[in-house]
Amino acid sequence: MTAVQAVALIVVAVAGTAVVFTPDPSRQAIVASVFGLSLALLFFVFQAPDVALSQITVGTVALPAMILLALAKVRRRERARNDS
Amino acid sequence: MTFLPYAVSAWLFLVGLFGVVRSRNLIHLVVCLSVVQASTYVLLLAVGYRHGGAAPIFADVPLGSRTVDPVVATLTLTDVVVEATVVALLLALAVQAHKRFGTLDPDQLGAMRG
Amino acid sequence: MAIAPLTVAVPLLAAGALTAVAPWVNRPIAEVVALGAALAATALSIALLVQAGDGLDIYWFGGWTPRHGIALGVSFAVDSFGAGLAALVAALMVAALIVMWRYRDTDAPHFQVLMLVFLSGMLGFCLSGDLFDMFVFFELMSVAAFALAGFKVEEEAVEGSLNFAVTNTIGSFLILTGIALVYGRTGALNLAQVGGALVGGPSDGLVVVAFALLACGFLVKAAVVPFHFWLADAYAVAPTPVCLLFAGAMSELGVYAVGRLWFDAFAPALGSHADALRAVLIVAGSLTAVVGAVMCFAQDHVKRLLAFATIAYVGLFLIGLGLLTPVGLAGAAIYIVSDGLGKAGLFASVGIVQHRLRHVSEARLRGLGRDLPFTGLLFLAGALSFASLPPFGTFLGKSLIEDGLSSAGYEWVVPILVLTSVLTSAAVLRVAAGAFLGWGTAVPRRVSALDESGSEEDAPRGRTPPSMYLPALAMILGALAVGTIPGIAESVQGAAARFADGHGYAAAVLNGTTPARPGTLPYSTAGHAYAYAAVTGLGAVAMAALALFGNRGRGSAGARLADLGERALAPLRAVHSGRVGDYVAWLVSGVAALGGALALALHPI
Amino acid sequence: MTRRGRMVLFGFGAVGLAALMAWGLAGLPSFGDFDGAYGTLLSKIAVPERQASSVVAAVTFDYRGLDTLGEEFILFAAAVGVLVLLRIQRGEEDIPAEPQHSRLPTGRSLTLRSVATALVGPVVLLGLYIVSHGHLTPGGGFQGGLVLAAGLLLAYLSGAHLRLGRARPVSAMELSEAAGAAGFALIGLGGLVFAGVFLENFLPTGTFRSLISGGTIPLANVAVGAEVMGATLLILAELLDQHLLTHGRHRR
Repeated sequence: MTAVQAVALIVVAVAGTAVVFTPDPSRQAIVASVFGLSLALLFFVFQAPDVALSQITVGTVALPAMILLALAKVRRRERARNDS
Repeated sequence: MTFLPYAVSAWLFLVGLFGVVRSRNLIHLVVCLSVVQASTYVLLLAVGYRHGGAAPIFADVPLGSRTVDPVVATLTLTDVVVEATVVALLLALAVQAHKRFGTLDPDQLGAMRG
Repeated sequence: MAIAPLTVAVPLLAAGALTAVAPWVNRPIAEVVALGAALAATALSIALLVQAGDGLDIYWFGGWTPRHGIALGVSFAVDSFGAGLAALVAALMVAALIVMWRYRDTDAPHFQVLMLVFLSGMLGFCLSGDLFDMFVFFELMSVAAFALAGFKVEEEAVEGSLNFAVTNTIGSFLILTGIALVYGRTGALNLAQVGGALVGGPSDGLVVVAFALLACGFLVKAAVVPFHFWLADAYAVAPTPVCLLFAGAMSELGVYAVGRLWFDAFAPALGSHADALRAVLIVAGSLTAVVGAVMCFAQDHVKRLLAFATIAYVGLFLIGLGLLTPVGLAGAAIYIVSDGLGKAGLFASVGIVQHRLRHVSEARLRGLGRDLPFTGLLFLAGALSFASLPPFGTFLGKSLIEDGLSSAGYEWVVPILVLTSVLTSAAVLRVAAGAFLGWGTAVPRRVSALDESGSEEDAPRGRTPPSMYLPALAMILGALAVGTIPGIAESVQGAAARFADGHGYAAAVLNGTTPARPGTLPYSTAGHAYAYAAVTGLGAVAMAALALFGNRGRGSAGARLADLGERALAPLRAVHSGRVGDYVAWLVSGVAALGGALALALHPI
Repeated sequence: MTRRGRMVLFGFGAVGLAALMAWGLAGLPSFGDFDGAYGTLLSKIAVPERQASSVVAAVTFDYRGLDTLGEEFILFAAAVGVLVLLRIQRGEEDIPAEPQHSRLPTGRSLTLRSVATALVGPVVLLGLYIVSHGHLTPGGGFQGGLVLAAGLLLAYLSGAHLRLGRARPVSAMELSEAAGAAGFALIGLGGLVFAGVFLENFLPTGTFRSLISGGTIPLANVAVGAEVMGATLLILAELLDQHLLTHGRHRR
């Protein structure tokens, strides 16, 4: 268990807890992106580059994009409902 | 320190479930679910790690050198990408719920009494 | 011997092809292609069943046969139990696709694509012999089921499929955690290899917790109490032909998976604690049966009523499996097949009722079905199958389980079997009498909030298309036929003995030796089984009559009884709140309780 | 059940589950001491038998190919699920869809559009590299497909939003997704036809560390890459489509 691995693990634990304790989904998407990046670094440190590459593209880019787009749709409908 | 990875994965599992139970917003709930999902990846890769092992890719590493376990990487690699689309499906359901119920709070959906 | 992979590959290829030509294909073509693939899968699974016969067919994908005793590739291990369940699943898919023909305007190829992927997910799950591969097919059938459950996108549909999706996803995470533990200890994923490796190592906390987590993950899919809450919501909202598959096959796969997991992977190492495991599984099964049956009788929404009946019968199957003896397993197997067909037939009949009368709430249906005698008969036959009366296969299954229970010293469970059959068949009888004969009081006790009146289709059709009542009839007759096949009890008991033989399985998988063919002992239904059936039949009719005619006047004894029942039931109804937060809380505490019980039973501290 | 009651129930459950998991995890070998026979055997035989330098790719697409076929169809089913759920909703969208011609370019700020346009080329190239070299270096169909999807997303951000005319790109994405998914299944079927066993690697394994090596593994990578790209773009397009259709109207 090298020091880098221990630090990476702690960062992942803290980031995961932060994701859970961020109530507002739009801010939570950003924290989830940070959590995805910390996971990617952890997988890199665990000598699993394939998984790290997957995690970077998914956790840091695709997932937050999907969350923000879902939020945009929900907000748009709320705005539309307030207008009409 | 040798049990830290397993402890972190158990912690993520439980804190993610705590987020799901406590959540007041379906999209927040789905993201907490992805935290639970991440705990399974951490556990799988932690289980397959070997001290001093290189990545199991012999592009530049000489053949026969000590490597980490390739099987766990296989299981996790596909799972990471697949779970992203499952989360997308859950988000689509959440957006549908908002369209039909006008709210994202799971406690107010409750048409399923009794 | 390329039948096994084709069984799973054909529906997948058909699904891919349909999506590729999606913009240019209209609904009839999509339906024909889907039905063709489903028929092919049925034929292939039946061929597998015949070929597996009394042995175990192993198919190593990619040609990677074991080397130095280590399983390299992923394998299908097809025995008659797995192939039989696969054949049931495929047959129900054919019936569902036929019922779907005139059911409503679905989003043409995409619905059929999801159904085909759902089919191959379930088929792969039945045939797989690899732990992670079972997880992959578990996830495949779950994702397709989430989309299918939310397909109708009505008010409740979304919430039902959301509860279904969140709880089952957490179930799959439990399974993945269990797999990680098993791989950490044994470094193997093939079931037979895991079994062998576990025998070598200490049977310590890791082994029993891994089994507990995996079993709880599969029991979430089987909807055993307290993991069962999602099932009633999902079945109440899914399109009825999809419910036909959910009720007929999907829940039973969870119970089958626990059996395969125990006998092939964990029994070789933990077999000495089988008695303690038997107690835990039978108690969990009995609890599920009682809760399911009571809630079933208390429902007004017919699809939720059948959903709770499904939960009740999963409890009975778990009791049969929990006996861990060939008699119990054979009883569970015959019960699964005949009850699966019976329930699927009932759901198809509910589809006819929805198609013609637009309602699914019992109170609103009262008296509407007078000109639907045939559907009324189907309901009656379904109720008889629930009551497990002699001509039906369910009678044979139940009597086998009753024998197993008495020989294992669990006589106290037999009344629970009888109570479950009484309550579920009484509920269906009550609905049938109310809807088709107009009996019963006009005062609706509880009109379900989510009656789907008008949501299925606008104008009620004049005539029931044959594509709806023929499959329903076929399935009910199937449930009848299973009971009347000569010598079925003996052959299924032989198959059950092989299913329970972990060592024979490991030998067949790793070194290719064919397992010994155990002798089949002749089976004759004991006298008391007929007595129990008579009690069940009479009890069901009495309960239905009480519910229909009991509360004539306000002050009459029946009304007071109904109020008393309603008050006693209020807490149980409140627990089924429909809120996903509650369900996940129940799931977590269920894993702690049931998982803890399983672990402690297998490794007493 | 009140929220407080639910949290109490969850509290007890979580404590029990934590204890159960701790008891189980304690039995694992300590971190780093894993020596599973399956993994070591695969590391030894994967390279000589398949000439693919990435053992992970060989295990993913050849030794445990059925798992990957299953995972791939999970992705396929989820994308079709999202399509079905969101498209049906759009069919009866209560907000009137915006007429075609007055669609405003999506990326409005100049810097965003110029940076995005500059990045589209390299990102797509990187995606193609990752897909095609999956069996040699870390990467493969899953990761490369996502990078390609990110590249095309950048094209959208750069203002040239996905032309939603009659030949809707969504159906093009659906085609690439289906072709990828069915493609991998066909490769499996090819194994059955040419070499007698489903998912058998029937192509010559080529020379070590060269692009043409590993038999069907690169083909499977390309198929999975097409499918992942199609599925991800399908999901993003469905989410974007919803947003896109009415976004412009509110600005006026």
